Amino acid sequence: MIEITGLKLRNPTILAAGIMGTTAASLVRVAKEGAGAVVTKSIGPQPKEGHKNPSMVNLGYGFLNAMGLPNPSYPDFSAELETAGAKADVPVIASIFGGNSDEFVQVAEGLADAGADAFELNVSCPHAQGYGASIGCDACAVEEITASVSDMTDIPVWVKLTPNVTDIVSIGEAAQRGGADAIVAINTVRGMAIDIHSGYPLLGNRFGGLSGSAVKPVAVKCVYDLYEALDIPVIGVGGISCWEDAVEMMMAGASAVQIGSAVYDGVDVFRSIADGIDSFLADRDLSFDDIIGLAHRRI
Amino acid sequence: MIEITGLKLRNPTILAAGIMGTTAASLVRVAKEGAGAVVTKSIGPQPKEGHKNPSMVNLGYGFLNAMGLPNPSYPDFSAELETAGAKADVPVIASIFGGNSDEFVQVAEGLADAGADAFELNVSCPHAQGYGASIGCDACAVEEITASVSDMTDIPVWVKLTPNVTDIVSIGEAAQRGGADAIVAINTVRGMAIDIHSGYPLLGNRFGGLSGSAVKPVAVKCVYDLYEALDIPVIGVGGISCWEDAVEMMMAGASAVQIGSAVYDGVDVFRSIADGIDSFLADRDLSFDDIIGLAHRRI
Amino acid sequence: MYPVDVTITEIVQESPSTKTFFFDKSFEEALPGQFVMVWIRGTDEIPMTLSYRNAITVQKVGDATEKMFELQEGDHLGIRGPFGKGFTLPQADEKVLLVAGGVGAAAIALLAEYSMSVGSSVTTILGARNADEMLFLDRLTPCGGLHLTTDDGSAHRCGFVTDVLVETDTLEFDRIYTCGPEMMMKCVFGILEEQGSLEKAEFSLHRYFKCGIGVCGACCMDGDGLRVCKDGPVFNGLQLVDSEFGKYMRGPSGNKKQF
Amino acid sequence: MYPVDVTITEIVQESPSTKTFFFDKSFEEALPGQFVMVWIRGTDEIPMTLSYRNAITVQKVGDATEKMFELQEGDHLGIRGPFGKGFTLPQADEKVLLVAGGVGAAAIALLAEYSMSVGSSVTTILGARNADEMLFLDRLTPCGGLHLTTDDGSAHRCGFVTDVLVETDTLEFDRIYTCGPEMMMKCVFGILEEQGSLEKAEFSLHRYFKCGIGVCGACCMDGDGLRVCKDGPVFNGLQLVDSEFGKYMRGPSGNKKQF
Repeated sequence: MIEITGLKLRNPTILAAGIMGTTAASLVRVAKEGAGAVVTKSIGPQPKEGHKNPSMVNLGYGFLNAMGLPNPSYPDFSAELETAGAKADVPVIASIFGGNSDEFVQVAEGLADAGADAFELNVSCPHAQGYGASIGCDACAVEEITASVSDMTDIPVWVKLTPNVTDIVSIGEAAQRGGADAIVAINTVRGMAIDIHSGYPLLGNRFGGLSGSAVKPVAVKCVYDLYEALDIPVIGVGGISCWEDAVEMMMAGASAVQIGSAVYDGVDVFRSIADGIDSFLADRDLSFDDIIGLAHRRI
Repeated sequence: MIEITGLKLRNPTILAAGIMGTTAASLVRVAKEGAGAVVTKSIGPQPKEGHKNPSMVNLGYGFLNAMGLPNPSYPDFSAELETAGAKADVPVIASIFGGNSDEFVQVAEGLADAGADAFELNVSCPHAQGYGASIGCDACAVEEITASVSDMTDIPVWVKLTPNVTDIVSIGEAAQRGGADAIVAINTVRGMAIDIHSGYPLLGNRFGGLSGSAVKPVAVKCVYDLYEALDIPVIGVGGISCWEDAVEMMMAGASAVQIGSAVYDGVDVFRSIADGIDSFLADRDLSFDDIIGLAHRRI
Repeated sequence: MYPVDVTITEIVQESPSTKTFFFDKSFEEALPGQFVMVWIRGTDEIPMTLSYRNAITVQKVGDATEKMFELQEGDHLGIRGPFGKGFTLPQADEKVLLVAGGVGAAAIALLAEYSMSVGSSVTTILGARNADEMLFLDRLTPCGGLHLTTDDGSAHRCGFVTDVLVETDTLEFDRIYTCGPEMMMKCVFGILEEQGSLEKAEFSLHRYFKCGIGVCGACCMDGDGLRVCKDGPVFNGLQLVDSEFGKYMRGPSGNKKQF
Repeated sequence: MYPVDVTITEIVQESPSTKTFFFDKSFEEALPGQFVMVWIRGTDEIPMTLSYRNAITVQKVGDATEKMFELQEGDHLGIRGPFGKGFTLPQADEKVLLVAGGVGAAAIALLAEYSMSVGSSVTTILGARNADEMLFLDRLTPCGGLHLTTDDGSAHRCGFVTDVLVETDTLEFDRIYTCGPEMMMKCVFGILEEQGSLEKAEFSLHRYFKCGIGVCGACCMDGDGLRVCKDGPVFNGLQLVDSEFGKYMRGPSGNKKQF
């Protein structure tokens, strides 16, 4: 059992936003498969169909995707969120996005009655014009959006950051100043692949975001730096596909981890990672507190 | 045969800086193994021993390294460079670094008589305090350094950029304004790994730069964006380990490619990539010009 | 896995609304019922069940398929896959019942050929809107039993595949497979449920796919949250009980679309 | 490949300046002459030749080895490898000559044990500064021929391994292997060159390594630019002709250090 921003999680594995999170049924399924908490698909003010396919490619060492924030918008999603909250036996975090702080507030208010356990602000999607990372590179915008949502809600506010910035710590500090209860790092890394048979970019959106093993070292470094600089907890995400990865991320400073692309290998990844961490701790007679941020104490 | 910034290359594969480039003997060896040009280890104003080991780790999907710019300094390296130029039958490009434009100029002047065919300015090493990327994130500094070196030399000046910035295009534009003859993109991606048995970061320097397959999509995107925005040629580097990777990078906009970590699999990688590109072009009756930037023309 | 580049070697107009595109590459490892992601470069990428190991059979239904219909022999496509869970293959001597409607005949024909090749006893019920739209009759004719229906009665029995199915004692069969429009399969489901044959039946479903590889969740079905692209597209009848099957599907934004 | 965590199970003081550290993990795939990168966490990582499949033998020469000498049984190390090119293994019935000096006996002892196990005929010339620093005598005693020297004459023959080698007809041997201080190996090289035995001789070299995996080039030797960590550390005698071998090596910054 761990507690993060007041939420009690039976284990530190959390379903990452954008993965199997569009419907209550799939959120409940992931909870049943062992996740300690689940984050919904990012929900915005208007329905969006997202980009044309191909929208995700397995590169072997990682995944490249550009979904384009497809979502039914908050009025349509509200019922799904309510059902997920009622049927999942773990906290359900609503990921939300907007083009500015008014839209973020609009979506948060629209979902307020559906009973999310926390909001996660997506200021970091690398491939949706005018949303996500176009905001997340701007410390002032991140602070304002975080403050706006924090002011209107009583539930915890997590802010998910993009690694595609010169200095992620300054963005994390902005979120903290705005009242964020936790930082989630990282969203995907800007990337692109090209089909050499035709010259066409592989993704319908031409470029997208890299996830999976390839970005784990990037995520570990971001989490390490954020842990060093911030007072609020950091939730680590990026390339975690086994319990060793999760322990590594926690040693960098993560209080909990999110798992996304690794569901490719099986939705039971949550249970196997949670069990693996438990065994690791039990074998060495360690607690979560012993390993969270351990790398900072190894000089 | 391709021509880039006035240099004639028998093929578009170039040894990347920091790889087998500390001695004339190894530069000559790489030329014999088929490289179209070779870039030296980055040379600075003072001798540096670099970071403590471990300095490079193979992660399977990429390599994490923090060498720490070890180099014998320009007075000691001058003779190596001269020998390399005399014995290698391909252009030899001197990679140089400094803490400011005066130091860059000092090194460039110090190597001036050794007969390099071009300078490559390293404003992008992600793990050397006060050097490299600490400069390369600052467009003004990049412009000033590029202008200073361009003014004092008649040979072409290439500028190697870091991907660890919010907007690589603005840095590329600064280099172009400063008089750069070509852009080299990308240096390594900031990263870190932790040994879970002990909690220690894996690298002696704690963090470092990611290279290899993992960063190829990041490099392709950077090259694509730079090609779109700049008038000078872009040389693509990052994760190229086979001819298909090289073709992909050229379709993104690279006029030539640099190869680094892939020497892990064999120094003959230059010849095999050059041959593979040749066959690809011959089979389809295409020229280099047909494929360079092709993705931009596929709408 | 970057897409494999294939060249279209032959295009067969199967019916007024359907074309089969043959490739220069055969997906020998593919199981009947698995799908490939077909990339029409510059347009879209769509999931298609293989109708042969080296071909897909396409009905013109949207932008991507319309674009496909403009392609000529010698043109190229990008193919990823095969993906997903195919049909459970029958054994020799098993009695197999196939129920196909419309372009669903594509997956069923490949399965029929496999089944006959291993010595299963195959009975097929094949339906189409009209005689012109009847697909793969030649491939299904070798089946031990073949029942044909057309909605308009332009050939064979006038009516639906379910009219034949309801007269069939499905308890006689070891395995039942169906592929076709979801409303047709819903009726098949009802009949098999009533006859107590659901657990030996497999249904090949169609949903809107984004990633196609089981990650994004766009094709998760209500009920147990099964992913059609990875846990399916072929499901056992029991997996579909109390699910969205036959009721609604979701569009690209995640919005529900009633059938 | 993250480092493997090993526990030190036993520490043997082999000589006043040398300790052997046994691990709880055995590198069964390692060839004699290959090295591992030994990570003393928080201090440094250094290349060490395996002296047993589950042990390294360390001489105190710098910060990292000094730190190692403080380690106790039960302490941990991180190990990557084995890396590099080991000795070419001898065949049964081949006549093998081993020439080892100082801590170079570590790699040679492992090779001697292998050679005897496959039935090669083994002759060893082993040298040390003095009697106390003579390493692995027990492991080398089973060799058919064993010649011992000490620089100071404190035991056995007073002199150098090369004094014995020069009296040996090296043409009689099928394979010759040497490991020890580079100045010693330089003399071995000279004698073998003169006797025309260079092409059947292998030399195990030591250089400053950074990456240890053949990428950075810090250990490239002048001459042909061979990487000691990947093309070596074991080289055929002919590979060393006209190289920096015996003349100089490079330090961490790439600066030359004369021997």
